[in-house]
Amino acid sequence: MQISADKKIEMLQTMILTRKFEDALAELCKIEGKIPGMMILCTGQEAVGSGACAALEPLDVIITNHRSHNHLLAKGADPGELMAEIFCKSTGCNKGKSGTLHLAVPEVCAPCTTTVVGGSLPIAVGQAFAQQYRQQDRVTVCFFGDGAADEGSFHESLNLASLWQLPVIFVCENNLYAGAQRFDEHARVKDLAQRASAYAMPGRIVDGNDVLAVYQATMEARQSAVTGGGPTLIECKTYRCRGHGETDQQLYQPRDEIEKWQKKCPIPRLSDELVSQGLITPDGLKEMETRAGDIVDQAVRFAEESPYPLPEEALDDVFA
Amino acid sequence: MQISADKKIEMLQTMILTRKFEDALAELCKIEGKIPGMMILCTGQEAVGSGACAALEPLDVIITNHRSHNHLLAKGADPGELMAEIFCKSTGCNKGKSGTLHLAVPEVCAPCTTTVVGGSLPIAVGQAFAQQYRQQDRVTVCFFGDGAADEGSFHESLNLASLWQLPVIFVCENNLYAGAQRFDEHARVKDLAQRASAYAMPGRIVDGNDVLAVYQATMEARQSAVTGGGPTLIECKTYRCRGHGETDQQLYQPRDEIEKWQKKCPIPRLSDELVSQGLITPDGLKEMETRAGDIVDQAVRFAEESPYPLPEEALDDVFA
Amino acid sequence: MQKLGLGQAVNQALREEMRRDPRVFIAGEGVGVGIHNSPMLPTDGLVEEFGPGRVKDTPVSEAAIAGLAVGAAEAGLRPVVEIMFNPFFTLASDMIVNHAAKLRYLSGGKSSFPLVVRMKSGAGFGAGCQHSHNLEAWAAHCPGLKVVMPSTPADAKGLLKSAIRDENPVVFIENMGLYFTPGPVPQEEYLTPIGKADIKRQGRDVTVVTWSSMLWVAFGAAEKLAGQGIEMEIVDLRTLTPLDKETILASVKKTGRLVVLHEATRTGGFAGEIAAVVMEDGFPSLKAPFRRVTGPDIPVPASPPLERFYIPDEEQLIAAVKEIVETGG
Amino acid sequence: MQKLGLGQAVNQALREEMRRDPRVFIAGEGVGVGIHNSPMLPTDGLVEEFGPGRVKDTPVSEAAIAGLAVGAAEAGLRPVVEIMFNPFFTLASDMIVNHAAKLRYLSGGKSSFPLVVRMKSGAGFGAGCQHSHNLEAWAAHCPGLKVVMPSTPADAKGLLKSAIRDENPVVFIENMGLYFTPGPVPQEEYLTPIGKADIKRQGRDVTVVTWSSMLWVAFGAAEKLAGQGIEMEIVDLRTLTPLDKETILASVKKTGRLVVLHEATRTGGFAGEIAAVVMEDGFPSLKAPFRRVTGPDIPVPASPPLERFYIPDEEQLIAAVKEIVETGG
Ligand SMILES: Cc1ncc(C[n+]2csc(CCOP(=O)(O)OP(=O)(O)O)c2C)c(N)n1
Ligand SMILES: Cc1ncc(C[n+]2csc(CCOP(=O)(O)OP(=O)(O)O)c2C)c(N)n1
Ligand SMILES: [Mg+2]
Ligand SMILES: [Mg+2]
Repeated sequence: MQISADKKIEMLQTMILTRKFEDALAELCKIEGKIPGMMILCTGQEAVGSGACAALEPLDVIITNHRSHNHLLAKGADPGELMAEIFCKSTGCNKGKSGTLHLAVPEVCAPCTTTVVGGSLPIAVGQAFAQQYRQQDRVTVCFFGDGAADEGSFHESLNLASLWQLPVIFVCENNLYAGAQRFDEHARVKDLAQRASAYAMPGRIVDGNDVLAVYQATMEARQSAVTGGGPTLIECKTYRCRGHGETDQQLYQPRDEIEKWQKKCPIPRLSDELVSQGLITPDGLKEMETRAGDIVDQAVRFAEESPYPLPEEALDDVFA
Repeated sequence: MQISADKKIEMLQTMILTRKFEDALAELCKIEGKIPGMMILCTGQEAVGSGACAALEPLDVIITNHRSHNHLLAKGADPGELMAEIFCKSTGCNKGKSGTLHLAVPEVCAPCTTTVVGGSLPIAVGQAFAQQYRQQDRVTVCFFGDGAADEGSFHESLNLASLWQLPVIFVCENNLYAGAQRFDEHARVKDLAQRASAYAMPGRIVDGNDVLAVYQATMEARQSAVTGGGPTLIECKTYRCRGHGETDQQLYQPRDEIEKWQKKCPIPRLSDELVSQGLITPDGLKEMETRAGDIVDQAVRFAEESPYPLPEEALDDVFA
Repeated sequence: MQKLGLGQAVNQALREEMRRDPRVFIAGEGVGVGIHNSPMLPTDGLVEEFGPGRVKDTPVSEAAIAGLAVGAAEAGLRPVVEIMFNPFFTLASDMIVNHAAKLRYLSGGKSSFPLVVRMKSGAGFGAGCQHSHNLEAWAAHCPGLKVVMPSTPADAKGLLKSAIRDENPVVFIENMGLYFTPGPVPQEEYLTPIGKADIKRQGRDVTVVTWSSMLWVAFGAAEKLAGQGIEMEIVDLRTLTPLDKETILASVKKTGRLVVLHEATRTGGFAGEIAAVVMEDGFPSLKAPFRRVTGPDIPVPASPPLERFYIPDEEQLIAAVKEIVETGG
Repeated sequence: MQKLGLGQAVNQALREEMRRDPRVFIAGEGVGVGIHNSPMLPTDGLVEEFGPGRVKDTPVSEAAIAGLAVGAAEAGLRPVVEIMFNPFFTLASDMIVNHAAKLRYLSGGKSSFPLVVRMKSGAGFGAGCQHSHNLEAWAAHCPGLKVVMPSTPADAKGLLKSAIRDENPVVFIENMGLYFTPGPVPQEEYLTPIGKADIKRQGRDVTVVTWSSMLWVAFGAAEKLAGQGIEMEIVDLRTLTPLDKETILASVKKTGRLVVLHEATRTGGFAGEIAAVVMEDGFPSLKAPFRRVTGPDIPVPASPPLERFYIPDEEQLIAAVKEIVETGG
């Protein structure tokens, strides 16, 4: 499959934006009282959401999990409203109700984010069922981690999706850790993609640090899904370069393992390629970084300057 | 593997006893007010429990489900106490608290029966963990149906058992139906044994109407389990010749399918073989049947003559 | 007027709503082709009328069934899913409680989850505690859920139709014992409002708040007590949440005495909520101590004498009423 | 006396019991090697002392974790398993409620299930409603379970040791906010009985029944009210089930006024049970209406001002107390 230069540049942009967005958060969250709750970042994994979402149409749906920033930015969520929500401000996309962990952006068809590990899968099945029921040419992408692949909900969801041949793409971000557990400490199977065979579903292994490979696999899965071929499980092999959250000191992650993976960072991997192919100039790249930095600066400023919600607003939005 | 004549005869006996036991129940449950609750029988599936339990040592554990009569008789439960419990009498093995659906017989290491579909699996994992923790040369056999293999608990249990290499044998009784759903209407995978590969666990397919094959597969799985080889998933392909319960008219089961499987009945299959091999005489067989009939008659008499528990006994046994 | 069992009334509600609104679909274990064939059952004949595209038989996968509803509801459909028996609510509860009930709030009001979870409940079938366990108090303790428990076929029809049209997740619990006793049900289209209790019997001496099948125990006791000059007012809650406090408080204001009757086990049951509400806002009306008539704190046993012991009955209710009518000021 | 946070007290209890009884093991997500390294946390250092054979890190599989406990307990071990946060009780609830709590009864008393399920709970961390959701009322509504919620490090140690030695399943809920405030804990071996409430402060004017972290809110309010001549008696429940009715009733008999304070949401919360018990058996003592001070009926929001609005505070308690002290007879 030929991937257009524009598409590649779009993916590079998304990855750079995510990185800048999260680098800012990594600093901001050190400041006492600045950002409530946990801070869960995806540094090094930006290729997964960026590649998968680049393969989607605007009305395709994504359902994501606690490590969601990249997925949501890639789907087109407004960085300012995301940042404000992470700051728990009233201008946040969820008026401060969700905070960093459950960011929901229905405007870009990212209507639910759940931090219950494994929770994204049954919901994605429901979304895909609605797409099939209405005979829409749309798909749902479900993001989840390697740890989530051990939850019962994974099993029930993949079985049902396969049985009904629903247009859902299960994107498993295998970053080699679930909390402090290495992948081989929580599952004996070598590849999670193997689990697809339990449901007679295609399972694919993809280099999760290669955004183009993720894009391509998602495109193919999407094509299959909208032509009645049913769901696909895509295992993206990647690595959690930071701790589970920012307070995690990563004592259980070998230093050399981290360094090895840092060298595989998906961003220079693509940008080097684009530069060497002449698809972007070094100056163009720098400009792209500057622009992303500006967007993030602006988002932070917006979040900082926004007010907190009023206490009584806590009572709103329980019922429709 | 050579199976001794005694072992074969023991298995035949168990199957015949189960059949007589359940044939009696099939009649008794038609009498209004005689037996409370549902009546769930395993006619045609007797080879599974009989073969699996014949491969076990007395201190090995079984955990079973709603279709438990064969498993429990095969493990050595007292037919009279079972029958009395099915009648909900105070002399029943559970004093009338459980009735037919949750028969628990700790005396023969069948300590819990659950009618929550899929509930037997996590509990079996816990039992096997205790066996491993105590370094006992024992195993736990977990019985469940093809329908249970779609519950989340199946997935979590097999993953954990494989991860810790627990001495548990998952015996899936694939009787082609889960309630009114044919197997291919609830799972797209051809063989449930395939699901073992999702956990890097051996998965075996066995003719579930061949008691010797079930015995042999269980022996091998047991051997593997007690020598540190971890769990095995054994899929026994069999058929539910009667309805889900006795009030089920089986409208959804094709008549010819039922008849085809009735011809594969595991009892004549083994008895014919034993007779033709001269391991038992036709008279000996008849005697065996008479003896089983007597045991069942006696069990029914015991149950019929036993009193119901007193109402206030309902308050006992909640807490230890 | 037509006479229907509660299951048939549910069936009629489902049929009418599915005819009216193509977004409504049903899903669950055996909702299409099941192991029981009886016109008294809620989903009887629906697959024949609406086809397997709208009447979805699922695998035995309660979490997926509930998740299906959550996802499809957000996407704009109107799922009505069945969790076969109330104890299996446990298996679906993460999806219902942590997701259906919370995701709207978490979205800041942007997403909604108009879905119905139907469940069968109730003791009396000799099936034991893994099939019979009344857990309405769990759902009623979850902000974001509405909890409906009809006692009559007519209410069941009108309430289920309201539930399907509600923009919020509704847990709809049907007592199986009510499936087999026909009662009058208007043929025509009507909606019974969620959140409104119904005074099923007027009386001056004591207020009995109850719901679901226990209404019929209350009726029996009321008749006997009337013969002894004690007039019971029966408040049929119908909806546990949102709770119709006004109706309860007005009744207690009139009678000065309160008994709550429910089948669920005693400790932590929803009777406590009624007691709290009345003690908070109706204290000056109260002339006598409160009484609860409930299942005892045991799992539901299988054996008939034990199970009968479990289920609250007229004698217990009569005794409780008399105690506070006689001792009360 | 040593000063420990509640997490450290839990840690000491686990250590002592694991040293005493080789049947005790612990299992859960990150109980051995975790993402947080702090001596204030309950499982800190246990894998170093007891090894990975007795301190079992599990996959993210709550049903399997709970089932592990059920099976292993029946087999004679003493499992202490952790379900990381209270909302994830949903995922373990089939195993805990339909199995741990019922299987003994179903066996006619032949099998027992001596296990402990530890859970962290409580709002105040900006983590939102999928991490913060107090569901103690669910467990307390299940016959066969005991429910323990300590408020002080000393109680936590003694109660957890009792829970581990109990022959029955115990749900043990730890408020995370209490991990970081040290309090005195006896160094030596002691057991605090399950099922006994503790009067943490004597007072004549009003009884406040509370548990877990809310005790500290009650203390704060009591001090301020004392300055205004109102003496609060604080009953720290410690155990929700079995409920110590005697202590509650004796206190209400003395004060004539009752307020229940809990962090969980209001409707269907365990305050209702206390109200019911007092209205049943302590009605003649009551001089004034009942008040509840609880979380409002909303999911726990993430934003600090919203979350503070959620958590019951001293001002709310003071207002509730004053209302009934002033208006009461
Ligand atoms: C049901 C549930 N159990 C436990 C947790 C606590 N928890 C949060 S993230 C996490 C690890 C998830 O690992 P993985 O799915 O691999 O995602 P990753 O964090 O690596 O992106 C755990 C255990 C949770 N949020 N939900
Ligand atoms: C959790 C749960 N969901 C639904 C049911 C109702 N139910 C009882 S048996 C059964 C079918 C089980 O099929 P399978 O596992 O294949 O066992 P079989 O009956 O064929 O032996 C169902 C759905 C139940 N008991 N538990
Ligand atoms: Mg991971
Ligand atoms: Mg089956």
